[in-house]
Order: sequence, then structure tokens, then C-alpha cells
Amino acid sequence: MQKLGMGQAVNQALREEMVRDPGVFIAGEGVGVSIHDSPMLPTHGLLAEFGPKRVKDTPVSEAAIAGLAVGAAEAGLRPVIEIMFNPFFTLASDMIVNHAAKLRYLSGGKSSFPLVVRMKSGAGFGAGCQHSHNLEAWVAHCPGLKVVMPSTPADAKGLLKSAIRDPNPVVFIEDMMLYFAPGPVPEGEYLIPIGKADVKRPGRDVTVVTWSKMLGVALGAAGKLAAEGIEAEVVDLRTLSPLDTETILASVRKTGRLVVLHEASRTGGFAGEVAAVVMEQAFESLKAPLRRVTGPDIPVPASPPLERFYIPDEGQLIAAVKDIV
Amino acid sequence: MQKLGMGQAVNQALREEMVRDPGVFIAGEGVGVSIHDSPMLPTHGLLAEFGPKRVKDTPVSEAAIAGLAVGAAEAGLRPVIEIMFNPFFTLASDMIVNHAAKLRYLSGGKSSFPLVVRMKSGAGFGAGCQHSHNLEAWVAHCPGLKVVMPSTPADAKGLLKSAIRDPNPVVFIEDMMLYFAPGPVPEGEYLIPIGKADVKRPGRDVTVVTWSKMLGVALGAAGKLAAEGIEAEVVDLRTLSPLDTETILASVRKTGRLVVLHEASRTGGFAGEVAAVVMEQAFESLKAPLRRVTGPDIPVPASPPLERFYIPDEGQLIAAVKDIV
Amino acid sequence: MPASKEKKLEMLRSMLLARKFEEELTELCKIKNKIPGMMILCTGQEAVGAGVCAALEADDVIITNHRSHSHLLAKGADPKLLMAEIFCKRTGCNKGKSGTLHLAVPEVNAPCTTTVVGGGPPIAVGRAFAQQYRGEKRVTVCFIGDGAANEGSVHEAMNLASVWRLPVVFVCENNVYAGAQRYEEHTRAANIADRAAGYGMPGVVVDGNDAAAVYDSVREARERALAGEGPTLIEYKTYRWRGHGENDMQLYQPKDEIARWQAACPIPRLRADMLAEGLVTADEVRTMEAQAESVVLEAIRFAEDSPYPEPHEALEDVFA
Amino acid sequence: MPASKEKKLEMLRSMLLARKFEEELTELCKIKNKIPGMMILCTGQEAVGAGVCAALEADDVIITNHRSHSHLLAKGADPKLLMAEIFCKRTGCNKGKSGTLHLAVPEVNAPCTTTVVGGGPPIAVGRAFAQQYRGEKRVTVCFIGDGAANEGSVHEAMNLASVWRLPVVFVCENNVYAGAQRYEEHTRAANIADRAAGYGMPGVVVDGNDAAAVYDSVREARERALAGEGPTLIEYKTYRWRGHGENDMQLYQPKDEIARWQAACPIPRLRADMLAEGLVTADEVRTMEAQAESVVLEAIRFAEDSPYPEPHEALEDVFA
Ligand SMILES: Cc1ncc(C[n+]2csc(CCOP(=O)(O)OP(=O)(O)O)c2C)c(N)n1
Ligand SMILES: Cc1ncc(C[n+]2csc(CCOP(=O)(O)OP(=O)(O)O)c2C)c(N)n1
Ligand SMILES: [Mg+2]
Ligand SMILES: [Mg+2]
Repeated sequence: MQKLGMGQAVNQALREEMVRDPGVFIAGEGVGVSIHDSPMLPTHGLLAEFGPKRVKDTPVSEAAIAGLAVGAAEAGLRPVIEIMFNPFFTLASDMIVNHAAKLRYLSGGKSSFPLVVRMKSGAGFGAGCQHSHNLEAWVAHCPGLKVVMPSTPADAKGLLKSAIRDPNPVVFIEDMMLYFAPGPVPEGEYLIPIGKADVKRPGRDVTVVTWSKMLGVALGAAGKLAAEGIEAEVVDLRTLSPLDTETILASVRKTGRLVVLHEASRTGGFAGEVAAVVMEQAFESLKAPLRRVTGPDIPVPASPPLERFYIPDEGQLIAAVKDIV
Repeated sequence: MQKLGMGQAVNQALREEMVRDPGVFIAGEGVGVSIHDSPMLPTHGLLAEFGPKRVKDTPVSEAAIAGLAVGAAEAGLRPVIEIMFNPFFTLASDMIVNHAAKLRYLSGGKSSFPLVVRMKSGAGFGAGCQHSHNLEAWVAHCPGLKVVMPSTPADAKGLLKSAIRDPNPVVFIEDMMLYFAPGPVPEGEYLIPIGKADVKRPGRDVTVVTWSKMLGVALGAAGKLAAEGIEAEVVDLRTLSPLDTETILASVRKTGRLVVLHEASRTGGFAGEVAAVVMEQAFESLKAPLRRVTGPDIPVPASPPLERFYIPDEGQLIAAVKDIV
Repeated sequence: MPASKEKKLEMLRSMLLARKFEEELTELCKIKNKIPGMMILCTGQEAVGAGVCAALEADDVIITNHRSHSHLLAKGADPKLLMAEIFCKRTGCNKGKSGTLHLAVPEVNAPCTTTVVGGGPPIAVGRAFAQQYRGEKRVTVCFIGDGAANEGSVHEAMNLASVWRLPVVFVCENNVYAGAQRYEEHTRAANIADRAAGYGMPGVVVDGNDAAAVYDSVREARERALAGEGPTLIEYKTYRWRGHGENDMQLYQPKDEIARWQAACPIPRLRADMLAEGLVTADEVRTMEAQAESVVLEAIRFAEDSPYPEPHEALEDVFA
Repeated sequence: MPASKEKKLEMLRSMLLARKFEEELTELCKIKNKIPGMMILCTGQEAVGAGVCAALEADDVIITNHRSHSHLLAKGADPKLLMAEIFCKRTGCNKGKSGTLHLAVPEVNAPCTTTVVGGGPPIAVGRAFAQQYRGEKRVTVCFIGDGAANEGSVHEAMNLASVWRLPVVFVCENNVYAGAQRYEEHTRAANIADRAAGYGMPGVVVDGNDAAAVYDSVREARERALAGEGPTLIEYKTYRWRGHGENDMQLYQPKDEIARWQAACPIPRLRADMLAEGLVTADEVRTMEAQAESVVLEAIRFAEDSPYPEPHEALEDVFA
């Protein structure tokens, strides 16, 4: 099987969908002519292949970029826009939250907004809190939006293709550090449905629910725990909204224990939603308290030792698991 | 004791703080000259009393309004800005989330941002989802911000005064429907500390955690439940961030049962945080599953029967409580 | 090409309809709980909607805002469905989900109405981009107010539309107020249209109470857009007779200012011109007025007789 | 009042310092993992920071952006503390919390630096509001790039500053690129300064490689601001010699364009003028260069010798 970084997998999905559907176009800051020239990046080569009509470099104007998507989607095109880094979602958020997500409802179901917002997220590249601030919990708390946050190149490809074909607005969040970690990607066309979690490692003793880059931490920790006889089941949400509560509940009903792991800061993070769902619907199965392993309630600092301190690691996850097993 | 609506109580707090501290000024759309002429509204009469130097009507420019607060606060003034309705928080969110909340951290603690963002929220006035969209969970998921959401006029007054004196950015969210519901307010100066929840009704059978307008629903339901012999303890968070976990935990350790009630839509709402805290730290005390009573995962509709359907009511809360007691 | 007789008749008809439509709403608002939510009227500004839409083809798109009645009626929206939506009834054009503030009528190419001030222009840019992308000979008109011009989104949208030569016409209805704030208090430049040069596009100031002039200016901007030269910003000087909404006490609006602008009402003005030019007779005008009245009264009857949506219908129409 | 001898010496000194500072950073970036995160240099643009800051008093405030080295050095920031912060060390001016992108130096009245493009102007408006509120005879200068000018926040801030006559000077460094995008691809107007008229404020275009001209233009804007007449937008035409960041391959930047602008380097230009005017001797210039070098090398030594912060220090400085 081909080995690709997540950026390359996203790139394949974009290419295939642009070939398939002439209504698909991409727009954003540097999606065409870029300061980088790396084939590891998601939009590499697309300008050369599809030309400036379908690969649109925009001014530094996040609200206009998002509005472009809203209007073009209503007209029946399939915009895939890029918001360079998650903190800049704020600047596009009126268009995405008050418009993309609501205008269909406000029209009584007459207008539709099939658009994709791709967004880079994650800490780990030393740029500090105005570039690194995971806000997936914001997006997941917004009726009318779907939220996808893949953890592997293979998932990213199949999910992005589904997102582009979805008749609704989808926010697709890519942890930038995953661009550079190659993984197997099936050849040829395939789709992964939005709204389905994936058990990335089965286990009987504890359920670890996670998504995006933290999957790697979860699997690493699970391997080490297994060596000590603790079998963690790792559930990769893949989609935060709509949330696959069935898969979560089935796992917790089996293991009786829940740890939620995410990179975003703790208070108000999406772990709370997972905890609430479990506490509502699998209470009788629970044998132990919840543990959350998350970023602390601070902005992401720039200095390497501080940034490492911010990002949850295997040691913290292992300690949390052992605490409740 | 005087009886005031929450708008009047906010007004008193603003007046007293403006008298006390010449660095306090207010700014926003219509905070001075207004289309309304109602003494029930928070900024009524302040322009006449303090003049246009300290009561600043702004253009319709939410980012500039928020930036005004950031810059003026750094200079040592005490800005109190108003974002007219919660959905427009999106337009100010870059300034509030990426700047007010982070610039102190980014400066290594050298610069400070003592500002207050007042924001109207809540459904119930038939304006639909671009005016009504409770996003307190967004703000509470942002390190560097404090989030206050009072439920009574008396709390509003004491909390706003604390917010204005706080050396950090505070987002102060007022449910507009509460402006018109008079309640007792102590005469004279008093402060209510940020970060302290309040048990608004003691009870032994179930803990209802809520905030803002939903307190009324909680107390109404608690009264009816009491008539049936079920004693609900109603915990009013008042501050979402920093969260008073002690008060929540003490209550749940006593009752063993938790219902969280909020008006915001369900998925990703702040109920999740409350649930997670309890599940982490009071697991052994829990006798029953969690119940959440919240707005559904839809935008707030305009038509009265639809909007009523959206807003959680006593019936739903009573049913949820009975389900687990 | 100045407005033909037919176009002038169309404009007069749509102004009469919008005026009557809103005069009735003014009255209905006095009846407690008759109409839920806010009520935002464009009484006195009808020449803008009428002139703009008369200059458009059916397939041209408009993106409008909170003060949309005359725009939508002029674009051909069914008054019954609009009225029912304003009443928040199930038969309304948006099934009661919207109410008066975000009336969307995709049937007449008014697919996205937003009450977020400044929300329209970025969307209009996207709609116009689709027209350009597909090679359609169509334009998108975006209505904003003078106050909206100070939103950042409007700036970003105008710049992008100009850089990409998109077929957009930005229509700014300068009605002197943004809420309770006078123009001079929110903008220092003499005209909003003065901003166009900063985007490398034409900025035009037009008498917004002169329907024929409105028509002409949009025809010209439309030509330019279709020729691939990009957007135009047209500012129409007009006036908001009524308050920001019907709950506005208008304490800040000088009475004589209102009277002055009422004396400059766009409807008698167009009517007088047409009578003078012999394009219409006094009798024909009376017939048009009667028609407008009967259409509006029928719309109100329809709205009043319609049921509210069932509560659980709130759950529909979130996702496609 | 044109720049005095002292002011010109100050500008030359600060340009030499900034140039040396960044030349060393260029070299350090070639050493893997020497400096964490991004590296964004203003090499070639030093006349703007030098000229602007020479025209300011110590109590005047600057709000700068991601490309801030020459601004901060010219405003008097300690090179050691800046360098240590760029190295992400505990001794850095922001204790390693910021790194290179948001260097804040309140000690020299550069209290809020933001790497959110367009984030500066609204904050500058607030800072200038405080100056006006307190009756201080001070101004706030806000640095933005040509690309930033297309952010909505900049529009809102310029409008508000002008309506309220705030003492702000908006400085737009037009260095031809925003990331990999050329000016013509993001803006259709010939100049960013053409936008000023739309806010009712003066817009001035100045050669950004002419330090003395930069100085003059800011003195004038500062006078205007202090006289209560409000903001000015000054656009400096200059050029980004290096890539957007040091990881930029510059494939899109024509080599001959870079060469042309390098030939127009602001440093030899000011030096030549000063030599011709007899304000400085060649020997004195060499001494200044040597001083700059020793300051920079000492700063690097300080940064290299400094410890990283302890991990748990990440938890500090969130709240006051
Ligand atoms: C983003 C945003 N801010 C504030 C409001 C509240 N608001 C509604 S209309 C309005 C004034 C708009 O003025 P203008 O653009 O001149 O339009 P007009 O009402 O005069 O037609 C305001 C402030 C809003 N709806 N959206
Ligand atoms: C809101 C926002 N969008 C995008 C970026 C990424 N970015 C950083 S610098 C830059 C280009 C800015 O260009 P310009 O304003 O001309 O400044 P210059 O880099 O040329 O000094 C971009 C797009 C950002 N930091 N913030
Ligand atoms: Mg107006
Ligand atoms: Mg630039």
C-alpha cells in the first residue's frame, strides 16, 4: 500500500474530487502559489494541474474567504476553502457559524450550503498561541455544522472525499504535525462515512476516546499498557459532529472505564461531551471515575519545553489509565 | 429592598463604578443614544450623566469595539464594552480570544487587560438564530478569559462590579429576557466574587446545576417537585470560568444525582464540563445517570411555537429529575 | 438606456405595493402580539429596491438584509408568502423559521438574507463568483446600509470582488441612520461611495429617491460587471422615515428632518414624472393603488388564516 | 522640521543594528534546531522602523506585527532580551511564552504585538483612545503590511480612529508581497493609501527606503494627530528581500526584482546622504557598524547562554 503523510492524502482527495466534479474548487491564502514547495502539503501541485480558475489564492481576508464559500455553495458549486490556522477561525466564524450553518434553516430548507472548510490545527511547531489553539469544541457546539478531525492519512482521504460530497457545511480539521507522519493509504477511490467512529485498537480494560493527532499518543500508550497487562480499547472519533455515540457506548459498556484524551485545553473541551453521553447512557456499566487527559487551561506557549509541557503525552495517559484500572 | 430588573441592576453597577473610577468607560452600539428609551435597559441614562467622553456610541464594527477595549485596557483604563447580541461575538472573537485573552501571556505577564465585555444572550424575543445563540461554552473554553452569567438582578450587580475591578478580561453575559423580570437588589455597594457558585435552593434528592435565565425554570420545577416530595438542590453557577467545582461537588456528594440545565444547544454545551467534573471527582457518590436538559441541536427558530419548543421548560426538567430519582 | 415605459410602470407598481405592504404592517404592529418579533420597515426608501430590481433580469441574484421588504417585493417575491413569514406562520416562505428578519426567497433569486449587519457582501461575492465560474451572464446585487459599510466583512468583500473582477453591484442605502446613530457619527467621509476608489472600482452617488436614476445607475453597473470589469459601489442617498424598528421611539430623529424627507417621497415623484411624460394616467395610477391594496389585504388574510408551525417542526431543515 | 543630525545618526545606527541583528539570524537559522519556530525578517525594510521611531517620543506607543525586529530595535528595545526571546529562552523579554512572533516590549511602549494579520489596528485604536481620554500629548503608531490592509479589522479600526479623531498613525509597509501573493493579486487600487480618503483622513505615499522621508512623514502625521485632527495613513513603498519567513523558498520572487531592490538598499542611501552632507565621516560609520556588530554578538551570546524556561512555568502569566 502507498505510504503518505496526511497532507499528501488530503491532496489526493482534493485531486480526485476536482477531477470527478467540475464544481469543486479550492480557495484560501497560499493554496496556489505558496511560500512552501513541499509535496507533503495538502494543496501542492493543484494550481499547476487545475489552473487559477479552480485554485484560488485569496487576499488575507478570512471573512471574505468563508463568505465566498457560502455564496458559491448556495449557487451549487462545491467550495473547499482553507483557513490557515485554527485561531483564525475566529475571523471566519461569523460566516461559518451564523451563515453557513444557519442559512439553510432560516430559508426553511430551501437553500443549501455544501461547502468544506479545511483548517490546520495543533501545537508542536513552536509558533505559539496565535497559531496553535484547538477550537474543535467550538465548531462541534454549533448546530448545522459537521465536524471531522481525522487521525490518519487513510481516514483523512476517505473522510475528505465524503465531506466534499456532503450536501451540508463540513469543517475538516487537520493537525499540521500529521502532514509529516507517513501512513498506509489504500490505492484508488474510497469513501469513509462522516459520523462513524473507528476502534483503532480493541481492548477490554478501559476505553480511551480520542481524535486527531492524539491517536498516536493513545496507541503508543496502549502498547505500553499492554506490556503491563492492561488492554486499552482506543476509539478514534474521526467525526465530532454528528457524534457516533453508539461506538463510544458499546466500548464503555464493555470496558466499564473511560479516559478521554485531547490536545485542546481542558475546561469546556469536547471531552465533556463524551463524558456526558457516557454518564447519561452507560452509567450502569461504569466501574470507575472518568479521567481526562488534555492540554492545560493555558494558551499554547512558544518555547519548546513549555510547548512540550502543553501537549498531552503517553506518560500522562498511562498514569490516568492506571489511576482507574 | 429595591426591586429591579437585571438591566436596571447592571445600570446601577455601571453607574457606581463610573463614579468610583474615572478610568471606567463604556462603549458599544447604542449604549448612549438608543432607539429605546426604557429605564429597564442597562445603559439607560448614562450618557446624560457621564457625557460623551465616557459613554461612547460606536459604529457597527464589533472588531473595532473589542480592539478598543484591548488597547485601552492595556493603557490602564477600565473599558466596559457591549456586544449587542451573543451571535455577534463571532465578529469580536478574534480580538477577545486571540488578543484580550492571550496578549498578557504572550508578554510574559508584563501587559494586562482589565476589560469587561457585556453581551446580551438568550432566546425568547422572536428574532431567530442570528440574534439568539447562546455561546457561553465557547467563551468558557478559552484560557485567559473569565466568564460570568448571572441569573438574578442582585447577582448581576455585585458580579458586574467585581468584573469591572478584575485585572483580567471578563465576559459578562446577560440574558435579555431577565431585563424585564424584577427582583430584590440590596441597596448600596456590595461585591459578589467571581468564581463562586450559589446554592439558590437547598435539597437532598438531586442536584440541578444551571445558570442565567434557566435558574427560573429550575426554581419553578423545584417548587413543583417539592410538592411531590422530591427535594432538588439548585446550584446556580453564576461564573462558568473559573468554575466553582467545590460547590458542585459538595452538592452532588450529598444528593448523588445530577441534572444540568442550560438553554444553549445540547452537543458541546457547558453541561458537558459540569458532567465531566462530577464524573471525575464525585463518581463514588453518584447513584444515577446524568440528565441534561438543554436546547435541542438546532438554530433558534423565530416562530413563537418553535421558539417555545426550543427553550427548555419546567416540564422537561421535572421529567428529567423524575427519571433518575 | 434609460428606463422604458414598462420599466417605469414596473417601478411604480412595486413601490406602491411595498408602501401599502408596510403601511399595513405599521398598523398591525399596534395590535399587541399580532406580529411576533421585530418589525423593520423601509418606508420612504422604496425607490431603491424598485429601481435596482427593475434593472435586473430574473436570473440576477440579490442578497439583502434586515430591511428587505421593498427589495424582495420588487424582485417578485409572493406577498402572501412574505406576509405569512412575517407573521411567523407555517405557510411563510421560510416555514416560520426566519420570521421577518432573514426572509429568503430562492424562487426569485434572493436565496440568502442575513440580519447580521455586513453579512451580505461576502456571500454576494461567493454568489457572483459562481456566476463568473460558470460563465453565466448574470450579476449579483448586494444591499447594505450606511452603518453596515463600517463592518470589516464589507471591506474584505469589496476588495475581493474588485481584485477578481466579480460581477457584483454593491448597493449602499444611505438612509442617514444606523440604529440611533447618525451618519456623521459613524463615518467621517462625505460619502460611503468615496471608499470605492480604495478598491479600484467606481463609486457612484445617486439620489435614492429618484427611481429612474436608481434604475439607470444599476443598468450601467450591470453592464460593467457583465463586461468583466468588476464591481461597482453605488450609494443611494435616502432616508428612513420610521424608526430603526417599530419599537423605536425616534427621539433622536428631528421631526422637521422627517417632514423634509417625506416631502421628497419617491412615489409621488415618479408618479408626477410619469404623468407629465404621459406614461400613465391618473386613473391608471388609482387602479394600480387599488391593486396594491387588494394584494396586500389578501396577503394579510392569508397570513392571518394560516396556522403556526407545529412545535416539533423546529427540528426540520437543519441539514439537507 | 526635517530630521536633525542627531535624528539621522539615530536612524543610521538603528538601521545598522537591525540589519546586523537579522543577518546573524539568517545564519543562525541555517543551523538545525538552533532557533525554534518561524523566523520572519525585515531585511531591506529597516528605513521604515528607523524613520518612524526616530520621529516618535519615548512615550509614544507602537503596536507592531510579525515582522517587528527593526521596529522594536528602533524603539529602543534591548537587543539581548529580544534575541533571548527569539531563542525562546527564559531570559527573553516575554519569558519564552511568545518566541519570535509576538515580541512585546512594554518597557519601550511596544506593549502588544500580534501575529494575527490585521490584529494591530483595533488595539492601536484603543491605545490611542486612552491617550485622548487622558489628554496625553502622545500618539500611537500601528504597523501593518500591504496584505494586512485587506483584513476587515483594519477597515473598522481606520474608520473608528477617524470618526473619533484619535491620535493614531497607521503605517503600512508595502513590501510588495503578502506571503507568496504579489500586491496586484490582492489589491486592485494602485496604493493602499488610496483607502484613506474613504475614511476622511489623509493618505500619503512615501518612499519607504528613504529614512529621512519616512521621518518627515511621521512628524507631520504626529503633529496632525496631536492637533486633534485625527489619524493619517502612510504607505511606505519598500521591498521584502528575504522570503516571507526563512523557510520560504522564494520561488515566486523574481531574482532580478530582488536585485533591483537590493541596489536601492536604504542603509547606503542614508549613509551616502549623510556623508555628502558632512553629518558623519566614513570612520564614524565604521565605528557604528562595529558597535552594532558587538551589540548583536553579545545579544546572541546572552541568548545562547540563557536557560530555557522550566516546563511548569508554562502555567504562569495567564491571569494577573
Ligand atoms: C453584526 C451586527 N451588529 C449589530 C447588529 C444590530 N443592528 C441591526 S440593524 C443595525 C443598524 C444598521 O444600520 P444600516 O446598515 O445603516 O442599515 P439600516 O438599518 O439603516 O437600513 C444594527 C446595529 C446586527 N444586526 N448585526
Ligand atoms: C489572520 C491571519 N491570517 C493569515 C495569517 C498568516 N500570515 C502571516 S503573515 C501573512 C502575510 C502578511 O502580509 P503583509 O501584511 O503584507 O505583511 P508582510 O509579511 O509582508 O510584512 C499571512 C497571510 C495570519 N498570521 N493571520
Ligand atoms: Mg442606515
Ligand atoms: Mg507585505
